[in-house]
Amino acid sequence: MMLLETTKLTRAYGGVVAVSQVDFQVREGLITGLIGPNGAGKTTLFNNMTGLDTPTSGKVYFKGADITNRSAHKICRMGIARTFQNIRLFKELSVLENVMVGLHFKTGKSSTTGRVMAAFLSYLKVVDEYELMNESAIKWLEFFQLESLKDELAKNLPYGHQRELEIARALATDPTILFLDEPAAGMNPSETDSLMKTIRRIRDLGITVVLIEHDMKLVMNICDTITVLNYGQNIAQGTPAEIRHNPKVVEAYLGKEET
Amino acid sequence: MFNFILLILIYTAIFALMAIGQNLITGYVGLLSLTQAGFFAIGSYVTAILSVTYGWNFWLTVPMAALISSFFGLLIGLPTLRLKGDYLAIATLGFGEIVRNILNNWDSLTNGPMGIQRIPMISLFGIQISPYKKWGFLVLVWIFVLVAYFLFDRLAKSRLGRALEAIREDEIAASSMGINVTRYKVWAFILGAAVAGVAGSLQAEFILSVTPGAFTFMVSIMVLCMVVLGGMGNFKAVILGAFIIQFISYFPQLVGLSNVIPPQFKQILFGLILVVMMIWRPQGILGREKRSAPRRLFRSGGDV
Amino acid sequence: MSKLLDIDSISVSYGSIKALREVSLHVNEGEIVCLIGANGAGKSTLLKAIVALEPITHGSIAYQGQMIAQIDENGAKKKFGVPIRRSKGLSSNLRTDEIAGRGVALVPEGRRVFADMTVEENLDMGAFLVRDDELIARKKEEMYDFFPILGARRKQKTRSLSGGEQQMLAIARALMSSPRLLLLDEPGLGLAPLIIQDIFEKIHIINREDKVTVFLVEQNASIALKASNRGYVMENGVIVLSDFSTNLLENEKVRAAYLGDS
Amino acid sequence: MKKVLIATLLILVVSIIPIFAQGASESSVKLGFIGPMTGDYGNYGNLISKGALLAIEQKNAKGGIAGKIQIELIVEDSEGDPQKGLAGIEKLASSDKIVALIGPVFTGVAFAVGERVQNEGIMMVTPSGTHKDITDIGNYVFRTVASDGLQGDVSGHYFYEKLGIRKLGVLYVKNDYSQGLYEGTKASFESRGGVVTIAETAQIGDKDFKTQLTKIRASNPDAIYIPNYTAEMAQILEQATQLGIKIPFLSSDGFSNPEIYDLAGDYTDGVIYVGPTQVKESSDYKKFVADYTAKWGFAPDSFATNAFDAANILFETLEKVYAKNGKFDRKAIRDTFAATKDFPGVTGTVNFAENGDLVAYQGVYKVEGKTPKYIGTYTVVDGELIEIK
Amino acid sequence: MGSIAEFFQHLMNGLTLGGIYALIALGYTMVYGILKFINFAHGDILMVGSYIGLFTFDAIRGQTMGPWTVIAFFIAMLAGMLFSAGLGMAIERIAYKPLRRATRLAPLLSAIGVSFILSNMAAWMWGTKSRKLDYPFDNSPIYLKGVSITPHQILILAVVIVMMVALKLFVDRSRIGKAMRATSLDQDTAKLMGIKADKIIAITFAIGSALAATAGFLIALEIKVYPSMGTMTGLKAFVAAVVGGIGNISGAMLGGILLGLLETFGVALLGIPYGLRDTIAFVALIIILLVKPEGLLGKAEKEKV
Repeated sequence: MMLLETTKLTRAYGGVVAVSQVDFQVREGLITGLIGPNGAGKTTLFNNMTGLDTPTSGKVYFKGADITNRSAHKICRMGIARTFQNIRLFKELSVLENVMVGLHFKTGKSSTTGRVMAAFLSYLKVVDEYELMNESAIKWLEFFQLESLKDELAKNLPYGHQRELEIARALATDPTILFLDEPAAGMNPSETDSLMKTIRRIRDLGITVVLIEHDMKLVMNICDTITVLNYGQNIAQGTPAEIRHNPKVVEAYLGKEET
Repeated sequence: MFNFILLILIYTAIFALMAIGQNLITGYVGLLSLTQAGFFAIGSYVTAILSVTYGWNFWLTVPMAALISSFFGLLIGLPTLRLKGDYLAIATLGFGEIVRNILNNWDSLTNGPMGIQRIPMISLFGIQISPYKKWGFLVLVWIFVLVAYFLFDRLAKSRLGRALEAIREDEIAASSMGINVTRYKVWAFILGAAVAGVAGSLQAEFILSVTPGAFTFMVSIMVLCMVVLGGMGNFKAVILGAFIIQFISYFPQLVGLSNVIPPQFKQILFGLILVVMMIWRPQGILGREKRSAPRRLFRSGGDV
Repeated sequence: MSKLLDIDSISVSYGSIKALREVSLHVNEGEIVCLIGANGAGKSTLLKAIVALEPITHGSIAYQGQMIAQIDENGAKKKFGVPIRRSKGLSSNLRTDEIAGRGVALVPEGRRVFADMTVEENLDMGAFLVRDDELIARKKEEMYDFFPILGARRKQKTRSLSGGEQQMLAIARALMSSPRLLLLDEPGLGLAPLIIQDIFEKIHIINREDKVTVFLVEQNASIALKASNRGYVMENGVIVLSDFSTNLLENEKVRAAYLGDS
Repeated sequence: MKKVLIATLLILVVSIIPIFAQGASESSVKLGFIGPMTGDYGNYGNLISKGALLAIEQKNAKGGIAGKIQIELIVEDSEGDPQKGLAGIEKLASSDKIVALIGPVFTGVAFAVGERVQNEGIMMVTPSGTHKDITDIGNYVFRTVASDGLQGDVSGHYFYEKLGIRKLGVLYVKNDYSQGLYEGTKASFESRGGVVTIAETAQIGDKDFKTQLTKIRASNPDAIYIPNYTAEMAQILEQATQLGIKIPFLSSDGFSNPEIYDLAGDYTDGVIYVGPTQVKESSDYKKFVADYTAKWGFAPDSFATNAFDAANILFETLEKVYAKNGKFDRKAIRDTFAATKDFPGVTGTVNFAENGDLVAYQGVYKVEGKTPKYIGTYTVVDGELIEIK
Repeated sequence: MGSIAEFFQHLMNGLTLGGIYALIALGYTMVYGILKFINFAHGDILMVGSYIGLFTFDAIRGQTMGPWTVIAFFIAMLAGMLFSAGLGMAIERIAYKPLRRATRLAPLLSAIGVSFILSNMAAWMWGTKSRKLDYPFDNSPIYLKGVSITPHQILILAVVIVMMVALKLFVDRSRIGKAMRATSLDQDTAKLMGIKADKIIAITFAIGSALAATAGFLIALEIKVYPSMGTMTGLKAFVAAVVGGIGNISGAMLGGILLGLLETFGVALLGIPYGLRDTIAFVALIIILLVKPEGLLGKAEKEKV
């Protein structure tokens, strides 16, 4: 059984079909790449799997359960975390706090009401909670060697670190599966290299990684399996080697070779 | 003279309570709500009606005022939270006006435009805390403010407060972190409403009468100004904001020039402050509070 | 051939992020020059900087031999020792509309046609600076001839147009002002290959017959390089390669940049 | 940031200093006034305060109290809000140390302020707070305006008995003044056997009454009673004419403000209203109107006239108290004021009832063109309408 | 009096009221369309325009009523419009332009500040007294089968229709009008066309403010002129603009007329107490925002992730 899969997932905005009848599979423990030219529907597919968008038709299954119309926070709580193409950090919060937000629903009482009451009534608990969260948040920051920046506001971080922080925040939700939307965008080659290592380390933690990426070097190097989208359709699937020599993929990227 | 300053300080406290609620809604969650006047009115009338018509003790009416206001907070919160920015502002402003209209027209309950007079004074352990003895009342209202400040500040420093800030910064990212955005927003509304309701109770007890005319949307705007002027997302700052705005309101009287300065002066000054602040210091006088780790209340040698 | 556009080591930052780092390039009169690179490399930012939609933090841009944007060594201008927050750079820098007035037309990424306006109104907007009604009418007819599909839909709201049609409209709209320099940002984005080919053919005609200099940004390297005389390759806000397009097409590095071959 | 804080504090400190600089000197005595000076009803406060101011200027011109003590009026803006009104009285009492208060103008504020003056032991006299319960607050609360209890009584009886109206339509504004008059009039009108066919309401500040008027017309009353403020009444009359309503209009003391003739033009013709009595063609009254108009550039309304009388009664009180005690004792002022007997005011002879109410009669007027013609003076005793000759 | 006549009387009253709301809503909607914020001071610009119109009219009308009075009336209206247009531009330049890139809260609060300043300056300079603007014509009603229609009602409806048609033509056909639409749709792209966006925004403010002054001057005939005349009317007009679909000229018209009819018929036929009339507007607002937040004629926008 696949950890996560979509069946005939379609998302249309008015007349424009962004994702069309896509079957997409994520196998547990692997790094899955999702590539395709700009506008191919990759991010739309991500959004439909993480509850930020609802498909026009088709289904999304996670560990065999249908999660098609679930709201984003519920999907997150089931163990699906994600980052965003155009970094969505909580800019006015500190680095540490960003990660703590990721730890939010893992700590203390599970219902919102309970949490409000707890905060109101039990002052000691607030501190206990804070210390508990602080500890695990620092652990995640150390994972990215960001702990020295923990009190900086997120908006003041250099770009590369912002990307990393976003991943750290997602990891703090303790996911089974992590979606990364263009994690290397805007990074220089050395940053990309370290990102590659980081992604491998994340996999080694037992977390399944799915990533959208344009940087082919990164994709080809670390992905175990790659799915290619073009015009909202799944045009190819396979190992990096297979994908690299798939004529449909070459055409999609470089344009049709005229003969 | 001191009596007059005491009176301003009492008003400051009543508005500071509302500003604390507004700060949670606007400063933390980033919702532009203009409905504090409505909750303020509800709180006032709950205390007035319960104590005059049904002979309740003030101390019983306060939790009722908080409860009923928060119920309306929930009621207005649920549908309007889908709205963004200016739309939310207008819808909530509309809600405040609806409350006032209903109070003015529901004669059998609220005595319509006549309002309710002769509200019994507060008594605590047999001691009467009357609005005529300003020191006593002042201490009472500021105790309320301190308690509210303490509770809300604590709340804001808990991870709930962090979640609220996350919602303000980026709703989509927050929901992707497992935060139930809608429910938290509603909670912010409920808490903001509750504290405004308590402010209403105190107002009723200080004025000893309630009339619908005192709860126009100007009250909401004043409260919002206090939050903006002091600094959003900073509970100390909004209390300072309440203080400054109240002092501006009574500036001509304070300087003893109410016969010389045209009565419109304070309103014009008020408008000018808004415009100038927005252009030069939109973050308010104190700005957003730098968040720090919550401190333990009782630790050997530690202070509170 | 004279340099129509001369960009000298410009930088652009978004907050703490450096989108462009001291980029220099030039476009000669009459050329088609392309800038290729991966998504997020900074290509669109460069085009926006040329038309002053993004303020530059370093360097200068000259058009027709005249400075249209320039930053001195001190960077931001100060007043009474306090940086002015309104605009960085010197006040002599031209505004977007002034640059448009000098004959630079940008076809923005994602078309950005005025969705609530009809095709004809969009073209009218393109000719906003043209005061001669007859000329506008003539230009419009030319555009309808050139892009017959637009002629057929001239009274339709543009939101009902397909992506390819919108792209054509965006190009036609830019051409209405009879520009000397046409900047195109990802004209092939999200379009079917046949339509992309059609659009690039049109670009060619515009260049050849109307003597419009073209500078285009494209991530579809193959088609962009085939359509252009010269090309630049950008990576992470830096120009890493520049050569004649025919040479770049053969360059292994280009293939590597796109498909991760190494 | 610190600078901003310091600057703010400095401003506050500087602003407070003059308060302490104010010393109470024996060469002057201060009276307070509270009324709406800004906002929708700013005009009322303006008009009424000018009545008191005129009295003070005239008195000061004659040397003031005992020929040497000048009188000062401190005007505080209530914005029509009890909270602001309370701040006003607090400041007047503690900082200005006023000896008596004229006002507040509106009933809502009068209730809040009344409780406070009663407690502080400062007498207040409202020239315009008509709600019948105001004077019940305590023995320090007086008024120089008829309570709407009386006005409503006279109105209801007069409409039924003298005008022969059996079916009455009403359009009143949802505020304390207007609703109070409506309720009083309705009670007495119905006690005689009349029927209120329809009672439509409006909001303060409304400008469009066509909907209500159309409904009232449909209920087919003999007359329409509009106990309102001038601005609203002007609207109502004008719009009624536009709707072609020919039913006679009846009104209240709000109609005594001559502003109505500016605002409503010819539409006032034929309106009958119950308002304050005026000593017919009294020379004092004419002089007052002339002085007031010459001084301020606009004519006084009946409330301004009441304020003028209130001020003058206060002067007489102050003279007596000063002559007796050599100082202005608040309690003595209250007692002396209450004992006022047959004061010759411009509104007629003034006496106060036990509870502080004005012992008053109601005048009935009929407007011809733009001029109110006095018809008679009435009062109600034991449910019977009595004409005072 | 038959109930049919009563119905038509209410209809006529509602239409007039709605026409006024529509006229004010037009200005709101134009400003919102281009800058995406509520110009809270719109109602106060209306008030200032009415005062200027009133002063002009009183100064030039002469003693006797005649054809000149009508001409003087329109000259005064024009004076009010011009003054308001200038005022609107000045306000935009001083209080809103520096806030273009600020948070959404900033311009809204700045606008509230401006509203305070304007209404209180007016009260200070011109007094709190209501002033009457005399009809430049005989306003005796015309009766049509028991329904009375006044020349003023006809004037209002005529001006509203003329203004709306003129505005629609201007925005749809003229060069500047199209530039306004382009700027409101996409400011950056508009600049690429050589449009001076700042200038267009200033012009939009000028036109919106002039429309407000027109509305103010027309209603001044009926409701008098006083410093706070714009506040509630302005708010309700905003509600009308939102109901119709903000940023949309036809929407503002539709919303205004609908609100006018709703208020009139809500009270007259549905038996809602008149005191709750304002409630009708705000309830309508909340309902429309929940059911169709983009308004009746507006188009939905979706946030991009």
